[in-house]
Formats: sequence, C-alpha cells, structure tokens
Amino acid sequence: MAVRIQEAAFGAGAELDRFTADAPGAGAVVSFTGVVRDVDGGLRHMLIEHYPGMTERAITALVSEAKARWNLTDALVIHRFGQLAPGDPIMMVATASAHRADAFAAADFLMDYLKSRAPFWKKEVTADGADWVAAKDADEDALSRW
Amino acid sequence: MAVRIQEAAFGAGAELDRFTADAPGAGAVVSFTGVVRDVDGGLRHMLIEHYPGMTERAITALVSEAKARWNLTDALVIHRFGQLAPGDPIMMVATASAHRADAFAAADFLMDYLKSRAPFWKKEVTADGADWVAAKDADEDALSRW
Amino acid sequence: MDILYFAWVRERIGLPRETIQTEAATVADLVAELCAREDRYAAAFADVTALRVALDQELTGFDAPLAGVREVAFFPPMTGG
Amino acid sequence: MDILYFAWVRERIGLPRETIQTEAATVADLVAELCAREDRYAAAFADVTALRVALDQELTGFDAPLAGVREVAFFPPMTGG
Repeated sequence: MAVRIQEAAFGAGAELDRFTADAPGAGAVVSFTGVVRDVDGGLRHMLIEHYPGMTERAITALVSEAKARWNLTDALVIHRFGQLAPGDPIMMVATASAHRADAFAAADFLMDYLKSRAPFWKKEVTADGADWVAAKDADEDALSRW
Repeated sequence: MAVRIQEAAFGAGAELDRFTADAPGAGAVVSFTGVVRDVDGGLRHMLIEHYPGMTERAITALVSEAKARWNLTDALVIHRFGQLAPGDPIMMVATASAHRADAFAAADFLMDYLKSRAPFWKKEVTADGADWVAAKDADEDALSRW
Repeated sequence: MDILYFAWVRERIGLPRETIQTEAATVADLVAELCAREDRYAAAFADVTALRVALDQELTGFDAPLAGVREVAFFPPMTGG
Repeated sequence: MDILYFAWVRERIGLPRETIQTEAATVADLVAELCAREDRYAAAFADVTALRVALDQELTGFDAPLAGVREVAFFPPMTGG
C-alpha cells in the first residue's frame, strides 16, 4: 500500500507496470488516471493546493477503509500538487485483487472519496484570469453509493 | 476505439500511456489488466485458445454497446492468445471519458461481458498435467448487473 | 457445412474443424446426427448443458434452425478476460 | 491555536495561517470572533454552508467544540481527484 502526494510529474504507465509487477497473485489490476483537461478559452495551467499532513492522513484512512471492505492485495494512490499543464496526469489510483469485482469496486470507492474528502483544491488559469474549480453536487451525492 | 487480438506480449503501462495521450479532453481514464496467476503446484504456462473471427466480432459488438450506453471518448481492448507465462498480462481494457463514473462503468461492463461472451478458453499447464479452466457461475451471474 | 470445435470439445472429438453434408434442421438435430456417428462425438456432446453453440459466429441456443448457416461452432462456456 | 486557510478562503483573508489566542468554545464561536475583527474575515465567512472545517486535520462540523484543539483549518469543498 502506498500513498504519494507529490509536486513532481509521474508517468501513469510506468507506475501501473511497477504496481502490477509488485502484485504477484493478484490477477486483476484496475487503475484510474485523472488528467488535466483543457477548458474553453484555453487552459494555461492548473494549480493544485493541498493541506500537507491532512492530505496524507485522509488518503491513508481511505485506503485502510478500502482494504477492510474489499479483498485487495495492494493499493496505490498518487496525487500531485502545484502547477500542472493540460494533459498532465493529476492523480492515479490502482488496486490489485484476486477478483476483478473487488479491484473495480475499491478503485471506484477510492476515487469517489478522494474527490470530496481529500483536501485538494484546483484552480484553472486561463488568459482571462484564474478561477477555483467549484465542487459538484454530483460528487458529494456519489458518496451515498458506498 | 481499438480491438486487438494478438499472440504477442504487450506492455500494459505503455498501452495505457499511449491510450491516455490519444484521448485529449477525456479527464478520466480507467484500465483493467488481467494477469496470469500462478496456481497450486506451480503453473508452467497458460494456453489460451480462441475462435478467430468470432472473437473480433464479439468484442467489437461489446465495445459498440459500451459506447452506446456510456459517454466515452475512447475504448481499447487487447486480448492475447497462445502460450503465456505466470505474471504475463492476459488482456487489458481501457476506457476514457469526461466523467469518471462513465469510464468506470464501461470498463466494468466490458470485463463482465468479455469473461463470458468472448470466445476464449484458458488451459493451465502444471507439472501434474493440463486442465481447462472451468467457467464460474459468478461470472455468468455478473451479467445480470447490466 | 463447416463444424468447428474448441477447447475440450475439440480434444474429445479429436479435430478442430470438419466439413459435413447434413439435412439436420436444428442444432439439436445436428448434435444427434454427430453422436450417432462415433463414440467420441457422443462423449463430447454427453451433456449439452455444459456446451455453447455459435451459428455463423453468433451465440445461439441448441434449438436454433440451421437453414442458411455456413459455420457451426461447439465449445464449452468461455473463460476469457 | 493555529488557524489555517486554503484556496479562496486563504485569498480572501489574505494569509495562509495565523496563530491566535481565543476563548471560543466552538468553531462557530471562533468564526463569529474572527468576523468581528475585520471585513476580510466577514467576507470569507459570509456563507459558512460553502465552507468546510477540520480540527487537528479531521473534518468536522461548525458546532464542534474547540477544547484541546491545536489546529483549525477552513476551506471550500474539496476538488481533488
């Protein structure tokens, strides 16, 4: 199990390969990658602010809950902060299990909770200025699935 | 959208990176990788037989149904046949969407149907001999979710 | 008509494909005709609930008619993914 | 007590963190005390339903007691992932 909060860019493919190689007997590996999308008017960059300390605590608690609820052999969460360019991976979740249903459910759960319970805030910077991304009701509502 | 049925090995990470780079505006990319698991007594290798022609038709139809049901910007299915070693990726599904829920649901759907509706058969070869892998009732039952 | 066999069905019958002349009206009729030919067919088709059939590469049932069909395939439940 | 501000709360108040002496019993009491200090606080806390609060790095509600708490953080709903 690993939780990495970092400013540096990462390669989702290289992380997936390393995660899979380290998960013998898993059989099923699910990954989610969040990518910086362009916006109308052209995104110059995205700024991600976070709450050092609480971020690691909150995500580690989520991963522990996922391990308790599903049969996982391993889990990985990487989330960047700082300045990101369009097309950059923002974050990634990977889960490994003997059973694909567990790997899917745990990755889906981790994403839903990361969206609304991990202390990150995104700001989009365009030629017109900078705007904080608003939280979506749908993201909060998604938590009721679990 | 790409469907590849191949004997050659593939790298899941490299495929994920290529898929993500080709999916601008997606924001959310989900991947599933199935890996050859070792078995009690030690797996020498796995043999995968398939039905050339029908395999491509069946999987292409599944991908079309996934596109009709969810908002996807792209989808990828790779499935190997022939002789595979423990730890080798057997197959991979990737989905890209503006919305993570669509990417997760479509990948989950594709996996459930690939398991039970794409004409592949696995045989495990150990020191004790060779056995066809039996289909699981749970895999057939999983289809009722959709 | 081309008949294809996969996985342990192929192994029991001992060949991957054959071309036959048949007047069978349905898949079930074809299975009965094959079973009557040799024991290895009877062994392979002993329990058709353990088998699947595709006509011209589309999954179907054992009661499906064979009129106009060029390719019939018999195999166990699939185990891909 | 350390008070931390993030995202637009930080921008409106104009600083990321400060240390204050307070007798406030609850988060809501602390918010009222800060709002009484300067307009920039009143602006940031104008609608607390648009805010979240964490005490010692655990999310909680505005009615939570502050006894024993070392670190209070105010921020908008999170938008990670």
